[in-house]
Amino acid sequence: MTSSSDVLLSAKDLSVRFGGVLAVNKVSFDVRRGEVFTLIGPNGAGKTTVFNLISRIYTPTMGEITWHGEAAGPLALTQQAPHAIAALGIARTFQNIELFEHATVLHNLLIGRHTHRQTGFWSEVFFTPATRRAEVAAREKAEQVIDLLDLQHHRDSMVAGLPYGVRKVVELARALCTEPKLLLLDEPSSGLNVEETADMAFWIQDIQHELGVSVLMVEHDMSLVSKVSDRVLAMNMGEVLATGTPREVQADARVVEAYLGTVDDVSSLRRVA
Amino acid sequence: MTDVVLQLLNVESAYGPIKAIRGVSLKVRQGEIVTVLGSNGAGKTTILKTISGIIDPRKGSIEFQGKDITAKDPAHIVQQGLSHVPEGREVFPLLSVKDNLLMGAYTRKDRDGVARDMESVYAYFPILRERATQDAGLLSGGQQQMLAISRAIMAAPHLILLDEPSLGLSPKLTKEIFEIVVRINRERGTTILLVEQNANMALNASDHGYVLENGRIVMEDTCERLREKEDIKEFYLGVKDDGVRGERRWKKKKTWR
Amino acid sequence: MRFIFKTSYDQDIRLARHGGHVFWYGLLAAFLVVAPWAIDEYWLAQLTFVLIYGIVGLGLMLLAGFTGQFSIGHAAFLGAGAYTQGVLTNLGVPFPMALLAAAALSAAVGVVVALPALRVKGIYLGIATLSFGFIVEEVFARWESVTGGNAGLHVKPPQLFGWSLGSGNGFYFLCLVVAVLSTLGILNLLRSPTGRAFVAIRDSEISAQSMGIHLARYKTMSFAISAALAGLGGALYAHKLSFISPDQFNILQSIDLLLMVVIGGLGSVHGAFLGAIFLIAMPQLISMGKDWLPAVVGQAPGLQGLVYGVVLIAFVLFEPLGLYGRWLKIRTWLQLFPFYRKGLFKRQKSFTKSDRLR
Amino acid sequence: MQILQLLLSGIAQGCIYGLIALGFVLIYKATETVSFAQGDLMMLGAFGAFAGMSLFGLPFWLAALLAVVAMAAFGVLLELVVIRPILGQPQFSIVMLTIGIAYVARGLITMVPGIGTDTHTLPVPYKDQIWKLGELVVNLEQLAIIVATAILCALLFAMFRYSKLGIAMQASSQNQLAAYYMGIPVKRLNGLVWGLAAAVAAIAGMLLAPITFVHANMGFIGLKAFPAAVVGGFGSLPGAIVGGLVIGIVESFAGFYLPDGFKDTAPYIVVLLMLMIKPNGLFGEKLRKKV
Amino acid sequence: QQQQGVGKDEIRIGTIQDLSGPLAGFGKQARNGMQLRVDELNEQGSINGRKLKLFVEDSGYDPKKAVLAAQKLVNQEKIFIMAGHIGTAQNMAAMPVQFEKNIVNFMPITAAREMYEPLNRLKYSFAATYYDQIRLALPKMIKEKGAKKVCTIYQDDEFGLEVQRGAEAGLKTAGMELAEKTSFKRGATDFSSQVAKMKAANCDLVVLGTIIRETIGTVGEARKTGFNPTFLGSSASYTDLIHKLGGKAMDGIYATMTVQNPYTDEQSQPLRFWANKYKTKFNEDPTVFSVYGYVIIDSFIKAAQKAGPNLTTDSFIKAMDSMTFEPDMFGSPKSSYTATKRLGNDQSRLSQIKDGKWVVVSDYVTP
Ligand SMILES: Nc1ncnc2c1ncn2[C@@H]1O[C@H](COP(=O)(O)OP(=O)(O)OP(=O)(O)O)[C@@H](O)[C@H]1O
Ligand SMILES: Nc1ncnc2c1ncn2[C@@H]1O[C@H](COP(=O)(O)OP(=O)(O)OP(=O)(O)O)[C@@H](O)[C@H]1O
Ligand SMILES: [Mg+2]
Ligand SMILES: [Mg+2]
Repeated sequence: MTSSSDVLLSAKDLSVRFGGVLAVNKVSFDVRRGEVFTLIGPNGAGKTTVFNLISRIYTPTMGEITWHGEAAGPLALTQQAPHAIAALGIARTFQNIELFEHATVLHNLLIGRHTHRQTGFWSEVFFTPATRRAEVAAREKAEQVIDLLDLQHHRDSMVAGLPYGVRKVVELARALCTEPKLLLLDEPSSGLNVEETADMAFWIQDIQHELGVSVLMVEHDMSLVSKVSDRVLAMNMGEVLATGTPREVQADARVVEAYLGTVDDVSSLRRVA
Repeated sequence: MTDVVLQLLNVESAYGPIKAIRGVSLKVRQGEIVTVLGSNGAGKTTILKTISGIIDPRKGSIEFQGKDITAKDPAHIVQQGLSHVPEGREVFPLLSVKDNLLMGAYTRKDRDGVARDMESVYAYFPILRERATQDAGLLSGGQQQMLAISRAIMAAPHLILLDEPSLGLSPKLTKEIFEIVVRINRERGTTILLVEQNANMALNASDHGYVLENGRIVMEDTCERLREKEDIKEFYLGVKDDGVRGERRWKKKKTWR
Repeated sequence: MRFIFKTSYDQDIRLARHGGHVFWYGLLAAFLVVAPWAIDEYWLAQLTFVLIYGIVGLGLMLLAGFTGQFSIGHAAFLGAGAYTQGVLTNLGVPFPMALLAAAALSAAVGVVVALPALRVKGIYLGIATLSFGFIVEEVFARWESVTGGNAGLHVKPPQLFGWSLGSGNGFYFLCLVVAVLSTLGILNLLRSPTGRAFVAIRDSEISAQSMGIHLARYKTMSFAISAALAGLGGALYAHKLSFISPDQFNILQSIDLLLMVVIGGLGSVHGAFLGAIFLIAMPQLISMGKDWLPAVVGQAPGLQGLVYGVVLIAFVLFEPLGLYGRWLKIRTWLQLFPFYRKGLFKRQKSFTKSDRLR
Repeated sequence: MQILQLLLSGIAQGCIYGLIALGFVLIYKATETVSFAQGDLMMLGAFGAFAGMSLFGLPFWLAALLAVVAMAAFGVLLELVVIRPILGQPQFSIVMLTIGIAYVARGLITMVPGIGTDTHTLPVPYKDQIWKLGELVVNLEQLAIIVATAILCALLFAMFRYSKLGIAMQASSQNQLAAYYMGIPVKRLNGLVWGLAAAVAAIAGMLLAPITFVHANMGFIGLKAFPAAVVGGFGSLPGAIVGGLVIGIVESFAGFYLPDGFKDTAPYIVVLLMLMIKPNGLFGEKLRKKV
Repeated sequence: QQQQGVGKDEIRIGTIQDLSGPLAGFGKQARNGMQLRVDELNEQGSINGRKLKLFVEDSGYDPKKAVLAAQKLVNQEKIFIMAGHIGTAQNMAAMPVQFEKNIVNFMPITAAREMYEPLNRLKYSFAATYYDQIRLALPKMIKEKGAKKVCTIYQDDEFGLEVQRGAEAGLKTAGMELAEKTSFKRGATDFSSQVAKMKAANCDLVVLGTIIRETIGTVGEARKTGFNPTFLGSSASYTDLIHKLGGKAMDGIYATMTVQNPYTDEQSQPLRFWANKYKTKFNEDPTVFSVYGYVIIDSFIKAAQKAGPNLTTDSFIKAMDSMTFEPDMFGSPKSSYTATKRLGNDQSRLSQIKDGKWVVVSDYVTP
């Protein structure tokens, strides 16, 4: 058992229904401080929906999400406004990439600094020295993230013209700029090749160990999952199939049946000469 | 040679001042599966977009089934029997799944054939049948990907361009997709040009492969031989869990330049 | 071609990026200061109008170009400012106070408009603002005890420290000062978190929200600032025309304002003023050109509307980025000279996606 | 009795709004642009029929048919010349284009010597005829509008719901790129849509002519059709009709029972209320992006 | 100092018309009328050796454009006088520009009281205001028809309000009050609820603060629903379009007028001659606005002649302030100006549509 002070975010009996589809059904899990917790599951299992529930894009039909990141004690996330989530220290990336297309990479990262804004409206209008200092500070922070994720080349490029893989990284960078306590990553490696996926793995490890950020991740690439996750939760049709270490979950027969299949055997693809 | 379905000669495309592909030439023969590998931003998507007329090339020519289709209207090119599964799904978000599939068959006149193909894609992806009346925009990422692939199948084309079909699909489904691709190729003789990050699957399923770097083709061979090359192993195949790279953070320089 | 090596973050933040900027804007400032003596009265009057409409355009630009919220009822804010100014001035309120009140009241009206606007987008927002415009116009016409109703309202010339600013030069400088201050304010805002929040909302509401941006607050703020600037412009407009009536703030005025920012170039501060120049100069150019045409065409009523429409269409077709976009191209061309490549500005094929899902 | 008569004239007026709103919705559904030129296309259509009847002395039905065909051709041409070149640019550009087209149409008509600046009547065969149902007076001109609106609405509805063409139109408005990938001739369909919209506008113009007369500014009535379309939900054809009726009836009753000034602002007040209660209108689907 | 706009052999007259806005039709007719008289003068002679030159600007009925147009005419074209500027708000906005340069606002085409009130030495106005027209005509109509309940429907703008106020003032003299008043917005096409309201109030005389389409719309709707009171309009509804467009249903309505509509088959020979001359020149039938334009220039010519060879603003004002214009072929009444009376006359006649044509039915109505 884990002591409750270890838990950063806990979901209890989460359910949400869209018309006839029960997208998430009584899902409970805890994300502990400092861990990488991964959701896996077949397509349409409800993984993204869980993210959307946490970031308050949807409201659960039933269940609770509790946030333990505040010194003041646990907080019911379901009571929070959507824009308040980031301020609590929960940042996310999107499965389909939702960047600010008509802005540069740097600009995107600076928007990520929004929750740390200290200047008031009028001091911005007059651009007081304090505002100037705050701006410089924001840029410094953004540059740190740029350095961490090797985005120097793209700093001043418009997002609209970036290749898919780079955008994925920019999204991660933007989320990091909010200095989160919990980072939600929706399929961080999709669209990346093996080499880039390896980079992503290192970054996630750095984020976990050096920045001390907990990560909740949805991912299909099992090599990445096993490399970085501390614990894995497998879902299917909105319900929890199994929880445990990556190895345990991958060994679960039901997970293999619903999700993994016989991946390693590629002989079926080969053409018989 | 008459059995060349698609031929690119010295094609060069750019986004404004940025050249994305430079002098790409490639050939796809009848009944083949050809794959294009390449890292991020290499220009794979750009090649496919140039073929289907979404981007007009600056230089070079593209021939499909012996006809010049360079810079033609995309709708016209598709009508020649070429179908493109785009990067990023691109479903019609406010149409039902079924209408999306019907739009896939827009260029076809044979109602029976369309109905039959509809049944077969439903058989490939039963979830689509389940969600036939739901708006496609509300499907999960992977479900939309299935829809996008099915839509291309519905067109019953001679040539399918597949841009990262496994994007966002579960491991099991990824393999199934490749099995379906191979099946379509074998059963219907459909020629396929495949762009894929999952090089392991792609190299196993394909006959011929090209490697693209920075907009240039740097290697071309049969897949069997490509699979054996050191660089390919290092950069694209990676192999299981800890991979070739293992805990090594630095990258090896590619040797084909 | 100019390359700038940045050595400090501050360099990124500064308004004038390099010496060239300082030089050219200095030149512009110098011209604007000596203008009353350099150009004749008629052109000065035009320039005054350009400044007034530039201020209004600045507001609409912030709303439409940067926050992505289109208003087809902006004349209502212009009117609110104009009437506030008119009524207060006639009551003897000192000019600066009246001006501030005009801006404040318009901002308040802006906040009210933002209420329905928070929940709707795209065409729905357009129609909501349009409706609001109609209702406000009706209020101007019906609230006779204050606005003088349809009979209109005379506005006394502005007085500043016992010094009448009603005449050409004084009033011109007044407009110039207000315009310069508003522009600086907006530029400052745009390089600070508030401005970035606006741009974020324009590009993706969902991710703006997930970055912690309070959509309702920033949209309301955008409406309020935009309305306040329109109100300022309206106040000056009231003095310039010295007579205001409800039908000056009708839908056609609103459409004119929208056209102004579009033709100027959505999403650029320059665009607001370039658009204003266009809006004011166009009718003059047309009436000058008239004499060159055969009488059947030149003297025919409706010519003005026709030319206006044709020019608008031509702009959208050939320069969707507006006057500012054209200027950028010319500048790049000059900088690259003689290395300009032909395909540089060739338009890409591009494809639209549903705006309904944003 | 009084109430019935008010209701009746509200319905009749509402159908006018609905008929124009139908044109908006048609364009919107198929291209996702809002056409500010619809009112002026209507004006051109009415002038077309007027020209046919007065200048060439054609009988009404022939002139009407010719006007519709001519306007359809004009719509196709318009698409070809001004809209196609910027197809794919942000929708807002096309909205601006339609404003430009509206100016040009109005300007051109005004320039026609001896005709453009004047107001004309369209001598339709059913002009000024009325039916009396007891004390109720039914205007034949208005009845024609009601009937035509119903038929047009049904036809367009069927097209969008059931025909491949109609679905393809919607598809290309939702995702042009994907439409191209599917081999949908987006440009040709777009031309068709504008042709269709112009034809609908011409029909509306001719039906309206007996009531509003034919003049260069008759298109401004379109401004009241916007609220109608929004109340109904902008993407819905039946919504356009229902929205039109709501606006028409509210206007009629507001004019009678409320103080002066409310009749003209009532539609706009209704719209604002509607947007606060039901932001997507009566029939508009609630859309939300799935991320 | 040299007088602006008066050269050795020319006098520059400026006018601002609506050539692209809602009143483009009227604007064009007024311009043509002015041009006709200018050309006549230039062909036949001169004013003390000076020819006339007319500068026309388009305001599109937009006060902002009117200001700019006035700026242009006054400061760029250096006009001597502004004549026949159309529109109330447009005049209000343009006048300060003119007055700053001592330019007379001569007979603007708008019947608003502000065109001569408050008194300004640079303002001259010529036609009876809508207010006066109705104020004087209404009591007479009430007496003639024995009306018990008077209602009004008016356009919701300054023009309509003037009519409505005129009606109220007229009723006051008859010791009555408006039984019902309804309004509509410019450009309205549906008058059913207004008519229903007036019908419900049992009105037997309706004062029309309407222009053309609204007049026809209102009267037509009333006739259809079996509501047949006496209709009385102002000179704004006195145009041939009413019967041309409205057809038989318009028969019987009354309107006040200051000049007669110049039918090309007119009884009076000079008027018929004039109308045909206009038609030949501009290829369209003249209207009352053509007459306004013509009369304005005609009056200017007379006053300028009188001012003598040394034409300046002051000498022109001096001449105007003792001018009397005799009734002309258009049937306008005698009018006169002094230093304090800047409205030529406040009288109008009544006419009625009979068999699809306006017919004069009364002499000038005097209080
Ligand atoms: N807003 C919605 N309306 C209706 N159905 C929805 C909505 N959002 C999600 N769904 C449905 O809920 C189910 C779960 O979707 P979700 O996006 O969470 O899947 P996922 O696990 O992220 O799958 P993938 O790996 O393919 O992204 C899907 O069947 C989807 O169709
Ligand atoms: N719309 C655009 N505007 C400007 N540059 C672009 C645009 N799209 C792509 N590029 C550039 O073209 C190059 C090739 O991009 P492309 O999308 O073809 O790469 P890719 O090989 O498909 O990459 P990925 O694996 O990430 O999908 C990249 O360097 C990218 O920056
Ligand atoms: Mg998902
Ligand atoms: Mg790609």
